Amino acid sequence: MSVAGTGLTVQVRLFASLRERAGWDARRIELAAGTTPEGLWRQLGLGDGAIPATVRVAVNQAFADPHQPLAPGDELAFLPPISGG
Amino acid sequence: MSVAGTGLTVQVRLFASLRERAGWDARRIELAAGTTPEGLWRQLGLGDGAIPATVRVAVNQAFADPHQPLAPGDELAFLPPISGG
Amino acid sequence: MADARPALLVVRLHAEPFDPLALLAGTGPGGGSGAHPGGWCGGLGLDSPAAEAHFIGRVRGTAAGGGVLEALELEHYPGMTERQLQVLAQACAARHGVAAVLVAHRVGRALPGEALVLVAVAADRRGPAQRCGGELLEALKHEAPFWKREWSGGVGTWVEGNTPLG
Amino acid sequence: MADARPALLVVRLHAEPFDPLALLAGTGPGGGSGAHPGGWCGGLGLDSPAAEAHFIGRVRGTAAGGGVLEALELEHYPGMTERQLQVLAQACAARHGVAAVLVAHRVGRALPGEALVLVAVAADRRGPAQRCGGELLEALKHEAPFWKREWSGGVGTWVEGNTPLG
Repeated sequence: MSVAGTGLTVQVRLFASLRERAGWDARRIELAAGTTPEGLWRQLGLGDGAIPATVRVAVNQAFADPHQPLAPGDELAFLPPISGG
Repeated sequence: MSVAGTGLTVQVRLFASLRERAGWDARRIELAAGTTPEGLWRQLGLGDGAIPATVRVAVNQAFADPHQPLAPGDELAFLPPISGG
Repeated sequence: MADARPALLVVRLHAEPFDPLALLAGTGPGGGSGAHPGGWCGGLGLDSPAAEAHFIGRVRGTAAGGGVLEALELEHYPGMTERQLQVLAQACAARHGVAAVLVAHRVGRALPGEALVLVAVAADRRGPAQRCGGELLEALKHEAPFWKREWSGGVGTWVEGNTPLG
Repeated sequence: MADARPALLVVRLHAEPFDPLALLAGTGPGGGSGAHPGGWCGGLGLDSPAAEAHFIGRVRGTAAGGGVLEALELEHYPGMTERQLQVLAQACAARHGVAAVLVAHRVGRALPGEALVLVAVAADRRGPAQRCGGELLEALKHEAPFWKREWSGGVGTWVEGNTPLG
Protein backbone atom coordinates (compact mmCIF):
# COMPACT_ATOMS: atom_id res chain seq x y z
CA MET A 1 0.00 0.00 0.00
CA SER A 2 2.98 2.34 0.40
CA VAL A 3 5.27 3.28 -2.47
CA ALA A 4 8.80 3.52 -1.14
CA GLY A 5 10.91 6.49 -2.10
CA THR A 6 8.34 8.92 -3.48
CA GLY A 7 8.63 11.12 -0.40
CA LEU A 8 4.91 11.89 -0.72
CA THR A 9 3.47 11.14 2.68
CA VAL A 10 -0.04 12.06 3.70
CA GLN A 11 -2.02 11.52 6.85
CA VAL A 12 -5.41 9.88 6.29
CA ARG A 13 -8.20 10.20 8.84
CA LEU A 14 -11.57 8.51 9.08
CA PHE A 15 -14.54 9.47 11.22
CA ALA A 16 -17.70 7.96 12.67
CA SER A 17 -19.22 5.13 10.59
CA LEU A 18 -16.32 5.14 8.10
CA ARG A 19 -13.81 4.79 10.92
CA GLU A 20 -15.73 1.93 12.45
CA ARG A 21 -16.20 0.09 9.17
CA ALA A 22 -12.49 0.36 8.31
CA GLY A 23 -11.33 -0.47 11.82
CA TRP A 24 -8.81 2.40 11.99
CA ASP A 25 -8.97 6.16 12.51
CA ALA A 26 -5.63 7.51 11.24
CA ARG A 27 -2.83 6.28 9.01
CA ARG A 28 0.30 7.76 7.54
CA ILE A 29 0.47 6.72 3.89
CA GLU A 30 3.32 7.10 1.40
CA LEU A 31 1.98 7.32 -2.12
CA ALA A 32 2.78 8.09 -5.75
CA ALA A 33 2.80 11.69 -6.97
CA GLY A 34 -0.47 12.73 -8.54
CA THR A 35 -2.56 10.54 -6.26
CA THR A 36 -5.97 12.00 -5.52
CA PRO A 37 -8.33 11.42 -2.57
CA GLU A 38 -10.46 9.38 -4.96
CA GLY A 39 -7.45 7.20 -5.82
CA LEU A 40 -6.59 6.73 -2.18
CA TRP A 41 -10.18 5.78 -1.37
CA ARG A 42 -9.85 2.78 -3.72
CA GLN A 43 -6.25 2.05 -2.78
CA LEU A 44 -7.16 1.83 0.91
CA GLY A 45 -10.08 -0.45 0.13
CA LEU A 46 -12.55 1.96 1.71
CA GLY A 47 -15.09 1.28 -1.00
CA ASP A 48 -15.41 -0.61 -4.27
CA GLY A 49 -15.83 2.24 -6.71
CA ALA A 50 -15.80 6.00 -6.55
CA ILE A 51 -16.26 7.88 -3.27
CA PRO A 52 -20.03 7.76 -2.60
CA ALA A 53 -21.91 11.03 -3.01
CA THR A 54 -22.66 11.03 0.72
CA VAL A 55 -18.98 10.98 1.70
CA ARG A 56 -17.10 14.29 1.66
CA VAL A 57 -13.39 14.89 1.44
CA ALA A 58 -11.39 17.34 3.54
CA VAL A 59 -7.79 18.25 2.85
CA ASN A 60 -5.94 20.11 5.59
CA GLN A 61 -9.21 20.50 7.49
CA ALA A 62 -11.15 22.21 4.70
CA PHE A 63 -13.60 20.63 2.26
CA ALA A 64 -11.76 19.69 -0.92
CA ASP A 65 -12.14 18.29 -4.41
CA PRO A 66 -11.71 14.49 -4.42
CA HIS A 67 -9.98 14.69 -7.81
CA GLN A 68 -7.33 17.23 -6.82
CA PRO A 69 -3.85 15.60 -6.41
CA LEU A 70 -2.54 15.54 -2.85
CA ALA A 71 0.61 17.35 -1.77
CA PRO A 72 3.29 16.08 0.63
CA GLY A 73 2.25 16.51 4.24
CA ASP A 74 -1.45 16.87 3.47
CA GLU A 75 -4.00 15.72 6.01
CA LEU A 76 -6.76 13.96 4.14
CA ALA A 77 -10.05 13.04 5.80
CA PHE A 78 -13.06 11.11 4.55
CA LEU A 79 -16.23 12.41 6.19
CA PRO A 80 -19.45 10.38 6.32
CA PRO A 81 -22.79 12.28 6.27
CA ILE A 82 -22.70 15.14 8.73
CA SER A 83 -25.33 15.32 11.45
CA GLY A 84 -24.62 18.24 13.74
CA GLY A 85 -26.75 20.69 15.69
CA MET B 1 -73.38 65.81 23.64
CA SER B 2 -75.52 63.52 25.79
CA VAL B 3 -79.06 62.53 24.91
CA ALA B 4 -81.10 62.35 28.10
CA GLY B 5 -83.32 59.35 28.69
CA THR B 6 -82.01 56.87 26.15
CA GLY B 7 -80.35 54.76 28.84
CA LEU B 8 -77.56 53.93 26.41
CA THR B 9 -74.37 54.74 28.22
CA VAL B 10 -70.93 53.82 26.95
CA GLN B 11 -67.46 54.40 28.24
CA VAL B 12 -65.09 55.99 25.70
CA ARG B 13 -61.31 55.70 26.04
CA LEU B 14 -58.50 57.37 24.14
CA PHE B 15 -54.83 56.44 24.05
CA ALA B 16 -51.44 57.96 23.26
CA SER B 17 -51.53 60.72 20.62
CA LEU B 18 -55.35 60.67 20.38
CA ARG B 19 -55.63 61.13 24.15
CA GLU B 20 -53.22 64.02 24.10
CA ARG B 21 -54.84 65.76 21.16
CA ALA B 22 -58.30 65.47 22.74
CA GLY B 23 -57.12 66.41 26.22
CA TRP B 24 -58.99 63.58 27.96
CA ASP B 25 -58.52 59.85 28.39
CA ALA B 26 -61.94 58.49 29.43
CA ARG B 27 -65.54 59.69 29.32
CA ARG B 28 -68.92 58.21 30.09
CA ILE B 29 -71.27 59.17 27.27
CA GLU B 30 -75.06 58.76 27.00
CA LEU B 31 -76.10 58.44 23.39
CA ALA B 32 -78.95 57.59 20.99
CA ALA B 33 -79.68 53.96 20.15
CA GLY B 34 -77.98 52.81 16.96
CA THR B 35 -74.97 55.03 17.45
CA THR B 36 -71.80 53.54 16.02
CA PRO B 37 -68.13 54.19 16.91
CA GLU B 38 -67.88 56.13 13.67
CA GLY B 39 -70.85 58.33 14.74
CA LEU B 40 -69.34 58.89 18.14
CA TRP B 41 -65.98 59.84 16.61
CA ARG B 42 -67.69 62.78 14.84
CA GLN B 43 -70.02 63.56 17.75
CA LEU B 44 -67.05 63.88 20.14
CA GLY B 45 -65.22 66.11 17.68
CA LEU B 46 -62.27 63.73 17.52
CA GLY B 47 -61.92 64.30 13.80
CA ASP B 48 -63.67 66.09 10.97
CA GLY B 49 -64.72 63.18 8.83
CA ALA B 50 -64.62 59.40 9.10
CA ILE B 51 -62.26 57.62 11.46
CA PRO B 52 -58.86 57.71 9.72
CA ALA B 53 -57.57 54.41 8.35
CA THR B 54 -54.71 54.51 10.87
CA VAL B 55 -57.06 54.61 13.86
CA ARG B 56 -58.54 51.32 15.06
CA VAL B 57 -61.62 50.76 17.14
CA ALA B 58 -61.92 48.39 20.09
CA VAL B 59 -65.20 47.50 21.76
CA ASN B 60 -64.98 45.74 25.11
CA GLN B 61 -61.24 45.36 24.64
CA ALA B 62 -61.38 43.56 21.30
CA PHE B 63 -60.90 45.06 17.83
CA ALA B 64 -64.31 45.92 16.39
CA ASP B 65 -66.13 47.22 13.35
CA PRO B 66 -66.52 51.03 13.48
CA HIS B 67 -69.94 50.73 11.84
CA GLN B 68 -71.45 48.25 14.31
CA PRO B 69 -73.97 49.93 16.69
CA LEU B 70 -72.87 50.10 20.31
CA ALA B 71 -74.73 48.36 23.14
CA PRO B 72 -75.40 49.74 26.64
CA GLY B 73 -72.39 49.41 28.89
CA ASP B 74 -69.90 48.96 26.04
CA GLU B 75 -66.34 50.15 26.50
CA LEU B 76 -65.29 51.84 23.27
CA ALA B 77 -61.68 52.78 22.58
CA PHE B 78 -60.04 54.64 19.71
CA LEU B 79 -56.51 53.36 19.12
CA PRO B 80 -53.87 55.35 17.22
CA PRO B 81 -51.23 53.43 15.21
CA ILE B 82 -49.79 50.62 17.32
CA SER B 83 -46.03 50.49 17.88
CA GLY B 84 -45.19 47.63 20.20
CA GLY B 85 -42.32 45.20 20.52
CA MET C 1 -43.43 16.81 23.37
CA ALA C 2 -47.07 17.63 23.08
CA ASP C 3 -47.89 19.00 19.63
CA ALA C 4 -51.47 17.83 19.97
CA ARG C 5 -52.11 19.32 23.41
CA PRO C 6 -52.90 23.05 23.53
CA ALA C 7 -49.76 25.10 24.02
CA LEU C 8 -48.85 26.41 27.45
CA LEU C 9 -48.81 30.21 27.40
CA VAL C 10 -47.31 32.82 29.69
CA VAL C 11 -47.91 36.53 29.06
CA ARG C 12 -46.30 39.13 31.29
CA LEU C 13 -46.24 42.93 31.36
CA HIS C 14 -43.42 44.53 33.33
CA ALA C 15 -43.73 48.06 34.67
CA GLU C 16 -40.11 47.87 35.88
CA PRO C 17 -36.93 46.72 34.10
CA PHE C 18 -36.86 42.95 33.63
CA ASP C 19 -34.03 40.56 32.89
CA PRO C 20 -34.96 38.34 29.92
CA LEU C 21 -32.40 35.67 30.81
CA ALA C 22 -33.70 35.51 34.38
CA LEU C 23 -37.24 34.99 33.04
CA LEU C 24 -35.97 32.22 30.76
CA ALA C 25 -34.13 30.64 33.66
CA GLY C 26 -37.29 30.83 35.74
CA THR C 27 -35.62 33.12 38.28
CA GLY C 28 -37.09 36.44 37.15
CA PRO C 29 -39.35 38.69 39.22
CA GLY C 30 -42.55 36.77 39.74
CA GLY C 31 -40.84 33.70 38.33
CA GLY C 32 -41.51 31.83 41.55
CA SER C 33 -39.25 30.99 44.43
CA GLY C 34 -35.75 30.48 43.10
CA ALA C 35 -34.57 28.95 39.84
CA HIS C 36 -36.56 26.12 38.36
CA PRO C 37 -34.15 23.43 37.16
CA GLY C 38 -36.00 23.28 33.84
CA GLY C 39 -36.22 27.07 33.42
CA TRP C 40 -39.45 28.65 32.17
CA CYS C 41 -40.48 25.39 30.47
CA GLY C 42 -39.87 23.36 33.61
CA GLY C 43 -41.94 25.90 35.50
CA LEU C 44 -44.82 25.07 33.13
CA GLY C 45 -44.39 21.35 33.72
CA LEU C 46 -42.72 20.74 30.35
CA ASP C 47 -39.67 18.55 29.90
CA SER C 48 -36.62 20.16 28.30
CA PRO C 49 -37.80 20.98 24.78
CA ALA C 50 -35.77 19.70 21.82
CA ALA C 51 -35.98 23.17 20.24
CA GLU C 52 -36.23 26.59 21.81
CA ALA C 53 -36.15 29.96 20.02
CA HIS C 54 -35.87 33.31 21.79
CA PHE C 55 -36.00 36.90 20.69
CA ILE C 56 -35.05 39.85 22.86
CA GLY C 57 -35.68 43.44 21.78
CA ARG C 58 -34.08 46.32 23.66
CA VAL C 59 -34.45 50.10 23.72
CA ARG C 60 -32.12 51.75 21.20
CA GLY C 61 -29.82 54.63 22.09
CA THR C 62 -31.04 56.83 19.26
CA ALA C 63 -34.44 58.26 18.41
CA ALA C 64 -36.06 57.86 14.99
CA GLY C 65 -34.95 61.40 14.15
CA GLY C 66 -31.32 60.52 14.86
CA GLY C 67 -30.97 62.32 18.20
CA VAL C 68 -29.88 60.77 21.45
CA LEU C 69 -32.78 58.91 23.03
CA GLU C 70 -33.26 59.76 26.70
CA ALA C 71 -36.11 57.38 27.36
CA LEU C 72 -38.81 55.39 25.66
CA GLU C 73 -42.28 55.63 27.14
CA LEU C 74 -44.55 52.66 26.56
CA GLU C 75 -48.26 53.19 26.90
CA HIS C 76 -50.66 50.26 26.78
CA TYR C 77 -54.35 49.48 27.21
CA PRO C 78 -54.56 47.61 30.51
CA GLY C 79 -56.72 44.54 30.06
CA MET C 80 -56.88 44.60 26.28
CA THR C 81 -53.11 44.42 25.85
CA GLU C 82 -52.75 41.28 27.97
CA ARG C 83 -55.80 39.77 26.28
CA GLN C 84 -54.50 40.48 22.80
CA LEU C 85 -51.07 39.07 23.62
CA GLN C 86 -52.76 35.91 24.88
CA VAL C 87 -54.94 35.66 21.75
CA LEU C 88 -51.99 36.23 19.41
CA ALA C 89 -49.75 33.77 21.26
CA GLN C 90 -52.49 31.15 21.32
CA ALA C 91 -53.22 31.47 17.61
CA CYS C 92 -49.54 31.42 16.64
CA ALA C 93 -48.79 28.46 18.91
CA ALA C 94 -51.71 26.48 17.46
CA ARG C 95 -50.73 27.34 13.87
CA HIS C 96 -47.22 25.97 14.40
CA GLY C 97 -48.03 23.17 16.84
CA VAL C 98 -45.53 24.33 19.46
CA ALA C 99 -45.51 23.27 23.10
CA ALA C 100 -45.10 26.56 24.95
CA VAL C 101 -44.83 30.31 24.43
CA LEU C 102 -43.57 33.00 26.79
CA VAL C 103 -44.15 36.68 25.99
CA ALA C 104 -42.88 39.45 28.24
CA HIS C 105 -43.26 43.12 27.36
CA ARG C 106 -42.14 46.25 29.13
CA VAL C 107 -44.56 49.11 29.87
CA GLY C 108 -43.91 52.55 31.31
CA ARG C 109 -40.69 54.54 31.02
CA ALA C 110 -37.73 52.50 29.76
CA LEU C 111 -34.12 53.54 29.31
CA PRO C 112 -31.75 52.73 26.41
CA GLY C 113 -30.39 49.20 26.68
CA GLU C 114 -33.32 47.97 28.78
CA ALA C 115 -35.31 45.00 27.53
CA LEU C 116 -38.55 45.88 25.73
CA VAL C 117 -39.78 42.50 24.64
CA LEU C 118 -38.99 38.83 25.06
CA VAL C 119 -40.60 36.10 22.98
CA ALA C 120 -39.63 32.50 23.72
CA VAL C 121 -41.03 29.38 22.03
CA ALA C 122 -40.48 25.75 22.97
CA ALA C 123 -41.23 23.05 20.42
CA ASP C 124 -40.27 19.60 19.27
CA ARG C 125 -38.69 20.89 16.04
CA ARG C 126 -36.51 23.88 15.24
CA GLY C 127 -38.61 25.09 12.30
CA PRO C 128 -41.86 25.61 14.22
CA ALA C 129 -39.99 27.13 17.18
CA GLN C 130 -38.25 29.70 14.97
CA ARG C 131 -41.22 30.47 12.74
CA CYS C 132 -43.66 30.80 15.63
CA GLY C 133 -41.26 33.16 17.41
CA GLY C 134 -40.77 35.32 14.34
CA GLU C 135 -44.46 35.52 13.46
CA LEU C 136 -45.54 36.24 17.01
CA LEU C 137 -43.05 39.09 17.22
CA GLU C 138 -44.47 40.66 14.05
CA ALA C 139 -48.03 40.05 15.23
CA LEU C 140 -47.57 41.72 18.59
CA LYS C 141 -45.90 44.71 16.98
CA HIS C 142 -49.01 45.33 14.89
CA GLU C 143 -51.88 43.77 16.78
CA ALA C 144 -51.22 44.32 20.49
CA PRO C 145 -52.09 47.80 21.79
CA PHE C 146 -48.77 49.39 22.71
CA TRP C 147 -47.72 52.93 21.91
CA LYS C 148 -44.16 54.18 22.05
CA ARG C 149 -43.13 57.76 22.76
CA GLU C 150 -39.50 58.65 22.25
CA TRP C 151 -38.02 61.28 24.52
CA SER C 152 -35.11 63.15 22.95
CA GLY C 153 -33.89 66.63 23.79
CA GLY C 154 -36.66 66.85 26.38
CA VAL C 155 -39.33 66.46 23.70
CA GLY C 156 -41.64 63.45 23.46
CA THR C 157 -42.65 62.15 20.03
CA TRP C 158 -45.17 59.38 19.46
CA VAL C 159 -43.84 56.67 17.21
CA GLU C 160 -46.36 55.97 14.48
CA GLY C 161 -45.54 52.47 13.27
CA ASN C 162 -42.68 50.09 13.81
CA THR C 163 -39.06 49.97 12.79
CA PRO C 164 -38.73 47.95 9.61
CA LEU C 165 -38.03 44.24 9.98
CA GLY C 166 -34.75 45.10 8.19
CA MET D 1 -24.38 49.11 16.50
CA ALA D 2 -21.66 48.25 14.08
CA ASP D 3 -23.10 46.82 10.88
CA ALA D 4 -20.06 47.99 8.95
CA ARG D 5 -17.44 46.59 11.32
CA PRO D 6 -16.71 42.87 11.02
CA ALA D 7 -18.88 40.86 13.37
CA LEU D 8 -17.54 39.63 16.68
CA LEU D 9 -17.55 35.84 16.77
CA VAL D 10 -17.34 33.30 19.56
CA VAL D 11 -17.21 29.57 18.81
CA ARG D 12 -17.11 27.04 21.62
CA LEU D 13 -17.07 23.25 21.82
CA HIS D 14 -18.11 21.74 25.14
CA ALA D 15 -17.02 18.25 26.12
CA GLU D 16 -19.15 18.51 29.28
CA PRO D 17 -22.77 19.64 29.77
CA PHE D 18 -23.16 23.38 29.32
CA ASP D 19 -25.89 25.78 30.38
CA PRO D 20 -26.96 27.91 27.39
CA LEU D 21 -28.48 30.63 29.57
CA ALA D 22 -25.29 30.88 31.61
CA LEU D 23 -23.29 31.32 28.39
CA LEU D 24 -25.71 34.04 27.26
CA ALA D 25 -25.43 35.72 30.65
CA GLY D 26 -21.65 35.56 30.40
CA THR D 27 -21.43 33.35 33.47
CA GLY D 28 -20.90 29.98 31.77
CA PRO D 29 -17.84 27.79 32.13
CA GLY D 30 -14.99 29.70 30.55
CA GLY D 31 -17.20 32.75 30.35
CA GLY D 32 -14.75 34.68 32.48
CA SER D 33 -14.78 35.64 36.11
CA GLY D 34 -18.37 36.18 37.20
CA ALA D 35 -21.31 37.55 35.27
CA HIS D 36 -20.68 40.32 32.79
CA PRO D 37 -23.36 43.00 33.23
CA GLY D 38 -23.88 43.06 29.46
CA GLY D 39 -23.97 39.26 29.10
CA TRP D 40 -22.14 37.61 26.18
CA CYS D 41 -22.36 40.83 24.11
CA GLY D 42 -20.96 42.95 26.92
CA GLY D 43 -18.15 40.43 27.25
CA LEU D 44 -17.31 41.18 23.60
CA GLY D 45 -17.32 44.92 24.22
CA LEU D 46 -20.69 45.45 22.53
CA ASP D 47 -23.42 47.65 23.95
CA SER D 48 -26.79 46.01 24.57
CA PRO D 49 -27.99 45.08 21.08
CA ALA D 50 -31.41 46.29 19.92
CA ALA D 51 -32.17 42.78 18.65
CA GLU D 52 -30.99 39.42 19.83
CA ALA D 53 -32.10 36.00 18.56
CA HIS D 54 -31.22 32.69 20.23
CA PHE D 55 -31.74 29.08 19.38
CA ILE D 56 -31.16 26.19 21.77
CA GLY D 57 -31.27 22.56 20.63
CA ARG D 58 -31.38 19.76 23.18
CA VAL D 59 -31.02 15.98 23.12
CA ARG D 60 -34.39 14.27 22.57
CA GLY D 61 -35.65 11.46 24.76
CA THR D 62 -36.36 9.15 21.83
CA ALA D 63 -34.17 7.66 19.14
CA ALA D 64 -34.96 7.96 15.42
CA GLY D 65 -36.33 4.40 15.53
CA GLY D 66 -38.78 5.35 18.28
CA GLY D 67 -37.01 3.62 21.19
CA VAL D 68 -35.91 5.28 24.41
CA LEU D 69 -32.67 7.17 23.84
CA GLU D 70 -30.07 6.41 26.49
CA ALA D 71 -27.42 8.79 25.22
CA LEU D 72 -26.31 10.71 22.17
CA GLU D 73 -22.66 10.48 21.23
CA LEU D 74 -21.24 13.42 19.31
CA GLU D 75 -18.07 12.86 17.36
CA HIS D 76 -16.27 15.76 15.72
CA TYR D 77 -13.07 16.52 13.81
CA PRO D 78 -10.93 18.49 16.26
CA GLY D 79 -9.50 21.50 14.50
CA MET D 80 -11.67 21.35 11.39
CA THR D 81 -14.92 21.54 13.32
CA GLU D 82 -13.95 24.74 15.15
CA ARG D 83 -12.57 26.19 11.92
CA GLN D 84 -15.71 25.39 9.96
CA LEU D 85 -17.96 26.86 12.65
CA GLN D 86 -15.87 30.02 12.54
CA VAL D 87 -16.04 30.18 8.72
CA LEU D 88 -19.81 29.56 8.67
CA ALA D 89 -20.49 32.10 11.44
CA GLN D 90 -18.30 34.70 9.75
CA ALA D 91 -19.97 34.26 6.37
CA CYS D 92 -23.49 34.32 7.82
CA ALA D 93 -22.74 37.36 9.98
CA ALA D 94 -21.31 39.27 7.01
CA ARG D 95 -24.25 38.30 4.76
CA HIS D 96 -26.74 39.72 7.28
CA GLY D 97 -24.64 42.58 8.65
CA VAL D 98 -25.03 41.53 12.27
CA ALA D 99 -22.85 42.68 15.14
CA ALA D 100 -22.02 39.44 16.97
CA VAL D 101 -22.52 35.69 16.83
CA LEU D 102 -22.07 33.07 19.54
CA VAL D 103 -22.06 29.37 18.67
CA ALA D 104 -21.67 26.69 21.30
CA HIS D 105 -21.86 22.98 20.47
CA ARG D 106 -21.66 19.91 22.65
CA VAL D 107 -19.26 17.06 21.84
CA GLY D 108 -18.87 13.67 23.49
CA ARG D 109 -21.58 11.69 25.26
CA ALA D 110 -24.73 13.74 26.00
CA LEU D 111 -27.86 12.71 27.85
CA PRO D 112 -31.51 13.44 26.97
CA GLY D 113 -32.45 16.99 27.90
CA GLU D 114 -28.88 18.26 27.76
CA ALA D 115 -28.06 21.18 25.47
CA LEU D 116 -26.58 20.22 22.11
CA VAL D 117 -26.29 23.55 20.39
CA LEU D 118 -26.71 27.24 21.10
CA VAL D 119 -26.71 29.90 18.38
CA ALA D 120 -27.06 33.53 19.46
CA VAL D 121 -27.01 36.58 17.19
CA ALA D 122 -26.91 40.25 18.15
CA ALA D 123 -27.88 42.89 15.60
CA ASP D 124 -29.38 46.29 15.17
CA ARG D 125 -32.59 44.93 13.59
CA ARG D 126 -34.78 41.95 14.36
CA GLY D 127 -34.87 40.62 10.77
CA PRO D 128 -31.12 40.12 10.36
CA ALA D 129 -30.80 38.71 13.90
CA GLN D 130 -33.50 36.10 13.27
CA ARG D 131 -32.47 35.24 9.72
CA CYS D 132 -28.78 34.95 10.55
CA GLY D 133 -29.59 32.67 13.49
CA GLY D 134 -31.82 30.42 11.41
CA GLU D 135 -29.41 30.17 8.48
CA LEU D 136 -26.39 29.55 10.67
CA LEU D 137 -28.23 26.73 12.43
CA GLU D 138 -28.99 25.05 9.10
CA ALA D 139 -25.45 25.66 7.85
CA LEU D 140 -23.77 24.10 10.86
CA LYS D 141 -26.06 21.07 10.69
CA HIS D 142 -24.85 20.36 7.17
CA GLU D 143 -21.43 21.95 6.87
CA ALA D 144 -19.70 21.51 10.23
CA PRO D 145 -18.19 18.06 10.82
CA PHE D 146 -20.23 16.52 13.61
CA TRP D 147 -21.54 12.99 13.71
CA LYS D 148 -24.27 11.76 16.01
CA ARG D 149 -24.61 8.23 17.30
CA GLU D 150 -27.81 7.35 19.12
CA TRP D 151 -27.59 4.80 21.92
CA SER D 152 -30.82 2.91 22.48
CA GLY D 153 -31.25 -0.53 24.02
CA GLY D 154 -27.47 -0.69 24.39
CA VAL D 155 -26.99 -0.42 20.61
CA GLY D 156 -25.32 2.58 18.93
CA THR D 157 -26.61 3.76 15.55
CA TRP D 158 -24.97 6.49 13.50
CA VAL D 159 -27.44 9.16 12.42
CA GLU D 160 -27.12 9.77 8.70
CA GLY D 161 -28.53 13.22 8.15
CA ASN D 162 -30.53 15.63 10.26
CA THR D 163 -34.03 15.73 11.64
CA PRO D 164 -36.23 17.68 9.24
CA LEU D 165 -36.60 21.40 9.85
CA GLY D 166 -40.29 20.53 10.44
